[in-house]
Amino acid sequence: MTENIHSAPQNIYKPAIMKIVARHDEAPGVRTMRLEFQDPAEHEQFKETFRTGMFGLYGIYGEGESTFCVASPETRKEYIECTFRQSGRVTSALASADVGDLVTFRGPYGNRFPIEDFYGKNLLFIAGGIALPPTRSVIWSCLDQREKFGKVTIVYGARTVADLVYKHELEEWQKRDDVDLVLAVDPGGESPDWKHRVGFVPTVLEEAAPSAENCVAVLCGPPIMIKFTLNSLKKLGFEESNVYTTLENRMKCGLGKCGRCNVGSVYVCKEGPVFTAAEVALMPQADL
Amino acid sequence: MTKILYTDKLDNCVERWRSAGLSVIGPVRNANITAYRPVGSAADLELSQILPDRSIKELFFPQTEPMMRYSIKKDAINTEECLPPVGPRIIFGARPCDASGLAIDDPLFGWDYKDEYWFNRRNETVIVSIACTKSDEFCMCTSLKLSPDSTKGSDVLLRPLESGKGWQVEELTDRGREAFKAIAELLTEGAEAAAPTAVVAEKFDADACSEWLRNPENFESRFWKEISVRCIGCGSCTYLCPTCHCFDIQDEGDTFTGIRRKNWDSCSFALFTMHTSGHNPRSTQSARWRQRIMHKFNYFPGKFSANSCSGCGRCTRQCPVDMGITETLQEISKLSQ
Amino acid sequence: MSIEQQYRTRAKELLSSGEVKMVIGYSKGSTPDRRRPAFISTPEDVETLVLDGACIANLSGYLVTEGLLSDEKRVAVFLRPEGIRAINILAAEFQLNAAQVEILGFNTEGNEPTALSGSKVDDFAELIGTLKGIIPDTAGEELYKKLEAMSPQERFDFWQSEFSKCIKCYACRQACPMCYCRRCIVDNNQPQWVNTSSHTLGNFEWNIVRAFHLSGRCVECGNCDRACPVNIPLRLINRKMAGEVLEAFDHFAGSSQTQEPVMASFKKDDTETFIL
Amino acid sequence: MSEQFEPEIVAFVCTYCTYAGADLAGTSRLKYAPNVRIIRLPCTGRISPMFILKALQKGADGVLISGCHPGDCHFTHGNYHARRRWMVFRALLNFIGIPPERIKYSWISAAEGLKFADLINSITEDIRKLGPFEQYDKLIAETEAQASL
Repeated sequence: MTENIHSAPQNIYKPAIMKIVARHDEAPGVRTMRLEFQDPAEHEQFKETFRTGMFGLYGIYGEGESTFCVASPETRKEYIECTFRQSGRVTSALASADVGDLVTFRGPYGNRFPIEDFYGKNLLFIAGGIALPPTRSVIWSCLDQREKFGKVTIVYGARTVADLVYKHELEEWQKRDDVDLVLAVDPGGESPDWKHRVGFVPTVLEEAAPSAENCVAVLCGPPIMIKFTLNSLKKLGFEESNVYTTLENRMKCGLGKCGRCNVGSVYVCKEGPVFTAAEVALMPQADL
Repeated sequence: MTKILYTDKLDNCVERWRSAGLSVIGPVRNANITAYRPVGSAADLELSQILPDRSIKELFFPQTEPMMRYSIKKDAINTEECLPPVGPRIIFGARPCDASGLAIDDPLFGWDYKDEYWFNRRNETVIVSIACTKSDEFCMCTSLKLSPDSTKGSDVLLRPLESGKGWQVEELTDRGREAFKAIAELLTEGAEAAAPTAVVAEKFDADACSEWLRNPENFESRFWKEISVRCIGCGSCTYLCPTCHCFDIQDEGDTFTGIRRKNWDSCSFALFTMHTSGHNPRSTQSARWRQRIMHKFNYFPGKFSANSCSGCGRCTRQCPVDMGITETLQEISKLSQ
Repeated sequence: MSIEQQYRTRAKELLSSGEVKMVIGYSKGSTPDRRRPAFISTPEDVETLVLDGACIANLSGYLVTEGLLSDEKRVAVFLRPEGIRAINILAAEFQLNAAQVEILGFNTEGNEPTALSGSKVDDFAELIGTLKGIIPDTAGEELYKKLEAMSPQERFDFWQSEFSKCIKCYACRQACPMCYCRRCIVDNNQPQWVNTSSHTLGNFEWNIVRAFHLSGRCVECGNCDRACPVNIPLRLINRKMAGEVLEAFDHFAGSSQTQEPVMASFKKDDTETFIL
Repeated sequence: MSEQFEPEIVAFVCTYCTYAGADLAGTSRLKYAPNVRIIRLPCTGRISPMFILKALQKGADGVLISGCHPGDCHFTHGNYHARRRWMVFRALLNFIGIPPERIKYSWISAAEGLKFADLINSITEDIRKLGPFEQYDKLIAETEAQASL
């Protein structure tokens, strides 16, 4: 070895300890937790680095770590909120943790939504099911500085009425005059008193037909939804470079080392998770 | 005139190094397998094998290592880091391919975030490589712009003498010079000729392969299915590879105390990329083999400017179904013509 | 005509007539003494098939490749007697329909392959019957006897030194035709019965579980043993278990395609001398 | 005076027979060695060999597996299947080098409270004679230690 490589002073794998200060059930099996840092220095570091779109590794010692986005906006850095579906070993353990319990957190990692670039533009948010949390981080980051943006449209769909997450916030957005919220559930998922639309997100989006003029779209959802919604956006006249999305891959380190999140040459954990549709189009589609 | 280390002085060298506080590591044969292991004396060293069965990476990136210990009490979680034991060591008798494998992985482990578990060991280790005078049909360093006497990653390179009685010493780094100071008086100045290095035929054109791999059209080529049809999806190629660096993080223990570990993991396992939802981005063995080749010869060089392969050939040597990088790249070479 | 040529001709006929969609056999490997699995689906490629004393891998595991037999078409495969037994087990465990498998049976004595007559698994029933109780090959016999004579503690020490080499690459599992589970017990993490880490304790657990799951199912083809990159003598454990099952339950794995799996069946008068 | 070694024994028992038998021993006020921790399972057929391995790994000195007599299984033949499994597993452990004497098997019906108490006493004595199970200690120590290289 010709040059001496000095180690960083801090162990990159050591997580911060967080306390659960609130938790809330969003939908069957889906829960939101609000976490607070226990170490002020770590909190300071988080405040300095966190921007909307970044993700973290949430964990319970003894079970492991699990990757999901930070669902709270960059305008509210006093805490971290995350929303997850209980599906595996770690998320089951997280789901059984109560207010006051301690969990671990590593992050924030990855890149971010370039919100400054959105100033003065109309915003279109499209999300499906459990993919609202990453979108929500951007939505609030923008709504907290509402004056800097043009028209805001949110299109959100889920399989059934019960599967809609952030129901309180949906109500809040519904009431605001400066937000255009379009809600939909898949056919068959509506309840008798459902007053909103019934249909799949791409169809609902085409019906709502937001203008592509001076507009940026943020699109999050399962791969199949993304695929069809992108077609709809194209029909509406959106440029691929104006459509942002986040990729969620399996990760263990979040630091660009463990090698499992790669899509083509892209390390999702370091170069992502936020990509424009144009960037995603360049990746090998089969590996997505 | 060059410095020469005679074989009969080797035992003394090991002793000197050990008394200077270095732990001495070298190829050792035990229970039907040769691996880099600590040695007590020169007699433990097995230097005649073409290369050890297991790669050198496990000295820096062990198959399983504790990262931290946790203990959980009612209202506190205590994390105790288990950074690797810091202590100087010298690896005697590494093969140039193994040594260069380490240098290839340095940028990956140091990319923005520095992995202390890797670098603490790297910074404490002197690597003394011995140029190869023997090779087998699986060796392919020359196809990767390396050679049986390449210096990449080594602190000292030894070239076997024609007489077989010792080695010419080529000190390459300060670290190497420092380690050889301790044995300076055991070295002899001489003009004895070095034995010719092994002839390793060039098996494929790595540049042409990389170019073929970079062409997006070839990503969906039928070639990938055909070349990997017999792959059984075990991890032996990746685990024996000196440059494969993928890992898993696993917790072992109970609700109150336990250990978080860093374990080898392999891109050839189906579960490697499996999402909780059941969606698997690389759901077929051919997609996983394609990822391995693409990663080594397209993605990795794109980011870290070197192929993630040092040509040791262990993947092919040990493959249960006789697959490996050599064959795949040979086929790609043919396709790219 | 050499047996190799004879089987090439047969493979060609099978493919040309459309009787099988694929022939799984052996072709030349990367060195003169290596053979590699070959998947032939056109009559022209049949010439690349090789059959000689170096063809020892059990190819039956490829038959349970996802989707291979789901189109109801037939596949021909080169098999030694162990491989034929493996087909019986896979059929008995409902992993494949034996009628879809055309067997190109052969055996290797010394360096020369000999043909086994028959094409369906049932054609080989008599042959398999004669193999019962016979150790298919004598590799490691000496070590096996030595191990049997040891005290438990000595055996433990032996296996400790062997398993400490294990790197958990799962080549033994992947190479085994009987390890067809979509999700292996080590891949389940709720609960995590087997530590995924490859420290010696985790390696012990893994190898015990592997051997247990193969008890009464292993045909001793030696695929695991040959696949192991760190040379753990895995076949010794499997041989022990095969012997145990034969002795205790008179069960010779893979005798027929209707044979009940030994761990999924019982006799009311099974031995129970050890039960208090 | 050196203290007598008190073995820790884990008992995996079926709920219909042995557990009821243990209950009977209790309600009959029979005294037996307090070294056994009972884990109740629906049937001996549910007792995976993994349970035994885990118990040994977590520090048990002995393991007892017990269920209904042949023919008495609540699920008609769970114990027949279990019997085959134990037979094979015993041989496997023996070949790997874990002494089979540390793992005991028994049939105890709901009516055999006395047999349960006697059995617990006798296996506790047996295991006490064998001493603590230390074979795994070195392995466990290895998992706790720093990676040795």
